[in-house]
Amino acid sequence: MSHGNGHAEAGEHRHSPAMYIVGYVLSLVLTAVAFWLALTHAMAIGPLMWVLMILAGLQIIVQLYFFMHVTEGDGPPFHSVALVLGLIFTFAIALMSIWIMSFHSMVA
Amino acid sequence: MGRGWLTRWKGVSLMAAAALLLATGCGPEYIVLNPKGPVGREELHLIELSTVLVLIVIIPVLALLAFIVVRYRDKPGNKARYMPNWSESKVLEVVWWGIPILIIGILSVYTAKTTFALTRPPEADVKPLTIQVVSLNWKWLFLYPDQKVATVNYAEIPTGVPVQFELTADAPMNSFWVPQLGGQEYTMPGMAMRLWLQADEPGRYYGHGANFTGEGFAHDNFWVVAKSQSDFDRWVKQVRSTAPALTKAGYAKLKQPSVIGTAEYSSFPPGLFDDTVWINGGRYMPGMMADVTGRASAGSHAGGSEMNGTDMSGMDMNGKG
Amino acid sequence: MAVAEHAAHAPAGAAHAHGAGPADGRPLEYRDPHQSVKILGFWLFLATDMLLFACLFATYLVLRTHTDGGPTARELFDIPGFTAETFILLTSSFTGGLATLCMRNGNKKWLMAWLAVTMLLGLSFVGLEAKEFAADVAEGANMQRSAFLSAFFTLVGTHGSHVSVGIVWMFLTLLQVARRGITEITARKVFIVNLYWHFLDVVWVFIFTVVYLSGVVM
Amino acid sequence: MPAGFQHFADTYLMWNEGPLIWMSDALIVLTSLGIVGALTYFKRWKWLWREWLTTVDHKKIGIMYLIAALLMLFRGGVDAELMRTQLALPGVHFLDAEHYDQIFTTHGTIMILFMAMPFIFALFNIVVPLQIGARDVAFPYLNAISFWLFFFGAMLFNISFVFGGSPDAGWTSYPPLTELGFDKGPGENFYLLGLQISGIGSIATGINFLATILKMRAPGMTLMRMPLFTWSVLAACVVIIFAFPALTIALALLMLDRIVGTHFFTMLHGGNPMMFINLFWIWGHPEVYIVILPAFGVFSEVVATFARKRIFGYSSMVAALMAISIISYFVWAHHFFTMGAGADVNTFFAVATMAVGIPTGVKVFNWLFTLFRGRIRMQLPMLWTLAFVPCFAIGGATGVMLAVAPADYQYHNSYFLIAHFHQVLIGGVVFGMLAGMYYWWPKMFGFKLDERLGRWAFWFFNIGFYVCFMPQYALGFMGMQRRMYTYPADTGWGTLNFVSTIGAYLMGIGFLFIVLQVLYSIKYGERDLTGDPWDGRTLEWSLPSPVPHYNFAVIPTVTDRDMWWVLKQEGRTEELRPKPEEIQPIHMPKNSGRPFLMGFAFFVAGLGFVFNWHVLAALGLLGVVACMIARSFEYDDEYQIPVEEIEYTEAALGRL
Ligand code: HEA
Ligand code: HEA
Ligand code: CUA
Ligand SMILES: [Cu+2]
Repeated sequence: MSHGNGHAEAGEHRHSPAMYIVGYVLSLVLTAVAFWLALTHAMAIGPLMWVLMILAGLQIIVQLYFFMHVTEGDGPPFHSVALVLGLIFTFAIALMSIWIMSFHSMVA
Repeated sequence: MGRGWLTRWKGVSLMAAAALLLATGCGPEYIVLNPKGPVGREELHLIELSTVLVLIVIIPVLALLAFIVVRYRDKPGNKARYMPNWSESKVLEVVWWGIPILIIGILSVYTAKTTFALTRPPEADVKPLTIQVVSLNWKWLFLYPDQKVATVNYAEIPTGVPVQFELTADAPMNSFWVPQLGGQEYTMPGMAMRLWLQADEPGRYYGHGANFTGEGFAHDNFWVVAKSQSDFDRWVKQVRSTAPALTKAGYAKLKQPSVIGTAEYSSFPPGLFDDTVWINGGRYMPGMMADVTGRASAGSHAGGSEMNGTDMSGMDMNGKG
Repeated sequence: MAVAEHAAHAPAGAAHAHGAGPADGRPLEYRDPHQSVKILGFWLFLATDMLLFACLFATYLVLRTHTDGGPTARELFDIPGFTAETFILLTSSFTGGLATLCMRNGNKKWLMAWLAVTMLLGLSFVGLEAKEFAADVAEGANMQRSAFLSAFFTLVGTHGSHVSVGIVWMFLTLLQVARRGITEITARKVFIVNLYWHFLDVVWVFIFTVVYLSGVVM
Repeated sequence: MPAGFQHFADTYLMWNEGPLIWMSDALIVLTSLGIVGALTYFKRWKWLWREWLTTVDHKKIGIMYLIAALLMLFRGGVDAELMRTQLALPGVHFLDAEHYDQIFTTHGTIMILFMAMPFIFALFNIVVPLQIGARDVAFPYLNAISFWLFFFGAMLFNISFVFGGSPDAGWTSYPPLTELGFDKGPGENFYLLGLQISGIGSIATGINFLATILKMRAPGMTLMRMPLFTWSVLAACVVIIFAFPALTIALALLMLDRIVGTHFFTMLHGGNPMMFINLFWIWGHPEVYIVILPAFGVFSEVVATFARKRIFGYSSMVAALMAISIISYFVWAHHFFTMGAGADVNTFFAVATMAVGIPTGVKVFNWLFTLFRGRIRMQLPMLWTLAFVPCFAIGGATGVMLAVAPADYQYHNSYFLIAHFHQVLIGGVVFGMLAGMYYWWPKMFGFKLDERLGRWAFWFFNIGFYVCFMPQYALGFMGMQRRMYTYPADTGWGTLNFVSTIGAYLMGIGFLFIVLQVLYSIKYGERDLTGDPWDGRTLEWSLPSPVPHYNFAVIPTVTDRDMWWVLKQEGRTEELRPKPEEIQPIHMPKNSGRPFLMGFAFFVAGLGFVFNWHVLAALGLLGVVACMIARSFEYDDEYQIPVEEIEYTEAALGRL
């Protein structure tokens, strides 16, 4: 069997075009909402930052699930564990660096 | 070998005992262990407490190891029990997860308490003295904003008065350390940090830059001289009347890398400290200038701060802590 | 589990008979353990790359306000520009995904087409970014101007160079697909280069959130 | 002399720097000539290329790491002896400030990055595939690249001493001292690029071994049946892949400052030097656990083997490893408690730091109880392990004392700190790596290292250690700062420094005994004919020593933890012998010269950046890219070992 055209058996497609389209639309919508919120100054700056970060977080999930097939793979989902740890450390680095480098003290 | 091991453990415990001795009794050259002020004393208490707490675990560990090694040696005729498959015990596991947790817990509480306590002046009802410290390559410039005098490589302070050292650098980062008065704090370009120290007895206390700054680093020491309030006042008067003034040009020259002796000045350019902090990046530190200055040239910079608009309330720059 | 993995180094026959049976339901790129372990390896690489960006983000966040009297974020950022970049990259992530889909359907022609589209979108993204950078520099906002600009150019530029690498890499993959068709090896390569691409899309989402959007609202 | 040459010699060969440099120059030239001569004389060039420089065999790569680590231990050790000589008495002028600064910088950097790292990688490579029943690592080609990146990174760093000048701002390299304004010389560039190149290699190693352990285990070897050394490698790799990117960034940004003129960490134009310190320790703290975790793994293997007992509390050990590797990520600010980031920051990081003591303590107790009710054989690996326990316990305890933030205001940057970290680095990492080296040496080379000479080395090194470093705690309490090239007599530090120096010499003698021991044993060491010289417990001891290059003729099916021990107990060792009917052709990765060339290309690029020779830098980078593209088009990278050859090899080893 030549490799070029084989493996088109029906059963193995857990991802139909529909998945990709849904993912794309979701990512567009999330982005549009973020832009709209930010550029119209719809909220106060504090809550706005939170909302923007949550929207970005949702984008991660969209990319991972719809495009990157995180749920696939053979064997236990070691890669997901690595990603989760990586995300925790990412936020730890960013937030704690800000905390440390702001040099403010809790006591008067 | 059997005997070798025994003597070896003896050796180790002897050394541990010696270390302990050093850490408790000890001559005047152990300056960290002979503090002359409340801050150093408080830190010494913590040093002692933590030593005792860790020894509570470490000594049994060493003893247990010695015991096991002697008893379970693989030598002919050893009658000690041998259980090659014994490898689990819930009770023991609980013990050695539990005890360290307990000890670390206790230590954490004291650590937290002291960490916060040291950000406050050691004495609340005495009016503190402020000294501004600029670390240069490789010398220490002390500015007395209220007395208007300045010194190089030594600082005089009155006993029994909390001293607020405001620290910055106009050179690579250094660290301001007077072991007998208390722990150190970095002097950083563009930052104004605060360190509270206080001397209870008159004396001449060794101080040294503790963070590497290049070639002249080994000669980067200074002295803090504590004397009674009246002697201190007399010293100030004397410096004011006899010493030359520190000019802008003089400062620029001082800033050049060099190793020099001591010097004193009857005055210094007003706002020298704040300008130094400001130029080296202080303007990016929310709250910093508001806290440290208020005295000198803060006003003139206020408009330029990039931090306008962000919340600065409560962002107090506290040295220690 | 370990049994299956072990096939990686089991004696030839099993591991190297390509397509361990069409009915096993696993996508092509996972069938040969030699290839699927590379996918895991690549995920791990992405985790470290994520931390790389984390450090750049942390640096940017700390230095964001350190403008030294030079241009600030709000003055500098060009809203239509980065909006366009964002939508181009999002779309390219989608088309990259379609390439994977076609690969799994065994459709070599469309696989190649979608890869090409993705590359072109990537190119236009890089082009826009280069234009943006050039415009900034022309206004005197270069990376030597202030700490803020150093951090900005480094963060965004690192992403941009990742994208550029991705384009070259995708091109190499495309050539191999053209020459060899969809095999376990090329399938794995296509899958991985797309993982990379989607990952860069995620990073960009954070760049436009943390750098651009926050920059213009603050 | 022509002016051009004069200039070259002054700038790059540093001729006016004095005898130290001349001696090193001469030594290097002589050694290189010697090596080239020997290779030519014995006609070994081809052998060197075919068997070593192009190898992708994890066992050979491991051996190369080991040799590099021992050489670097020597280089770093000589640095240490020089420093101790300088500090023996007050006011000595054996070294001037400039040279002393260079020496402690190279000492620290080399010991951590070019000694400890390759040492752990040596053991990763030699042991992990054998312990999990695999034929090689997941990515053998990448493994070779990692090695050559490490090698050429280390080369780049090391040539600085004789070519252009060494870095001299400490292994921590804090700006703004390391910014152009204060440090013109190429030394700092050597530091940045040498570390950067080898650091990329380390990240690749981390990924490689993580994938290997997760995916290449023999059938039946579940995670909870893995030997603890493999677990410790897993834990270390987790830390590597998440921590090293921070080093990459810290170095890259500082390099941009120096080469491109950006302002990340400068004093002016809004730079923030503290951010470098922050980034450096985001890597730097986890780094010390990266090097200690594999040592913990070694101790776990050694303790069980030499006490002839199952490891105590296996699941607890695993949990502790993972806990250490995760917590180690949240403690970095304890290296700058005195920066004044705030009482809240200090308290958080102090408590997190102390918390690491809890899982570490659990490990200590589990080792002790593995020995308890065992039968302890005092052979070299066990000796080093037993010496480790008190040394590390005390060093760890002083670590906990350092973690008490307000107390640290008094210890920071003093010799108390120096004593702490040597006690954990030497008592933990060096003892651990030596124990591992003695333990697996027969597996690598087929003979044991001489026991008697080993004991001399052991006692000299150990006694020397305490004599050298215990006084340094006291010196810390006397207020002696680190990184001082000399001190005045009136400080009263003279006596203890003198004692410390004697200790350092004793350690030097100990090291010489190790060298002697290796040389002696090559000729006279006891040959290992069984493949199981220590009566071991794990899979690697079921193989002959040295191991055939395909490792397992037939991949074993694992049924137990400590499977080899269990089989021996039940008299079923035959089960792990290959049976003729089970032998099938084996696929192995082909050798490749490209990893070596790629490392070399990196070296060239690095050199170009160090001296701002842009053409050279571009050429080097081009070489790197060319190697990568060539690899992308490489499909035929495996070959097959036919059944007959395997049968022949196994029969020759008496296993068929
Ligand atoms: C292998 C290397 C290694 C290891 C394992 C450690 C382990 C630890 N280190 Fe160390 N450390 C370094 C290498 C290492 N360190 C280096 C190189 C530096 C200086 C870098 C520089 O500035 O150049 C440093 C600096 C350093 C500092 C900074 C000090 C300063 O700059 O002022 C601190 C502060 O908290 C610290 C703490 C600790 C702690 C709490 C541990 C803990 O992990 C120790 C845990 C172990 C034990 C506690 C012993 C075993 C436990 C028991 C027997 C039972 C339970 C015990 C108790 C409950 C107390 N270390
Ligand atoms: C794994 C890491 C490691 C190891 C193994 C060592 C090993 C040793 N270290 Fe090191 N050290 C560091 C890591 C390490 N160090 C780090 C990170 C720093 C901080 C650097 C900085 O500040 O930036 C440091 C700093 C440091 C200092 C402080 C310098 C200063 O601040 O001014 C000192 C001083 O005594 C010292 C001494 C020693 C000694 C005596 C040894 C001995 O164990 C060495 C034993 C000797 C050998 C193994 C080789 C033997 C040599 C020969 C056989 C040749 C024979 C020659 C003679 C006897 C003259 N080290
Ligand atoms: Cu430093 Cu505010
Ligand atoms: Cu640390």
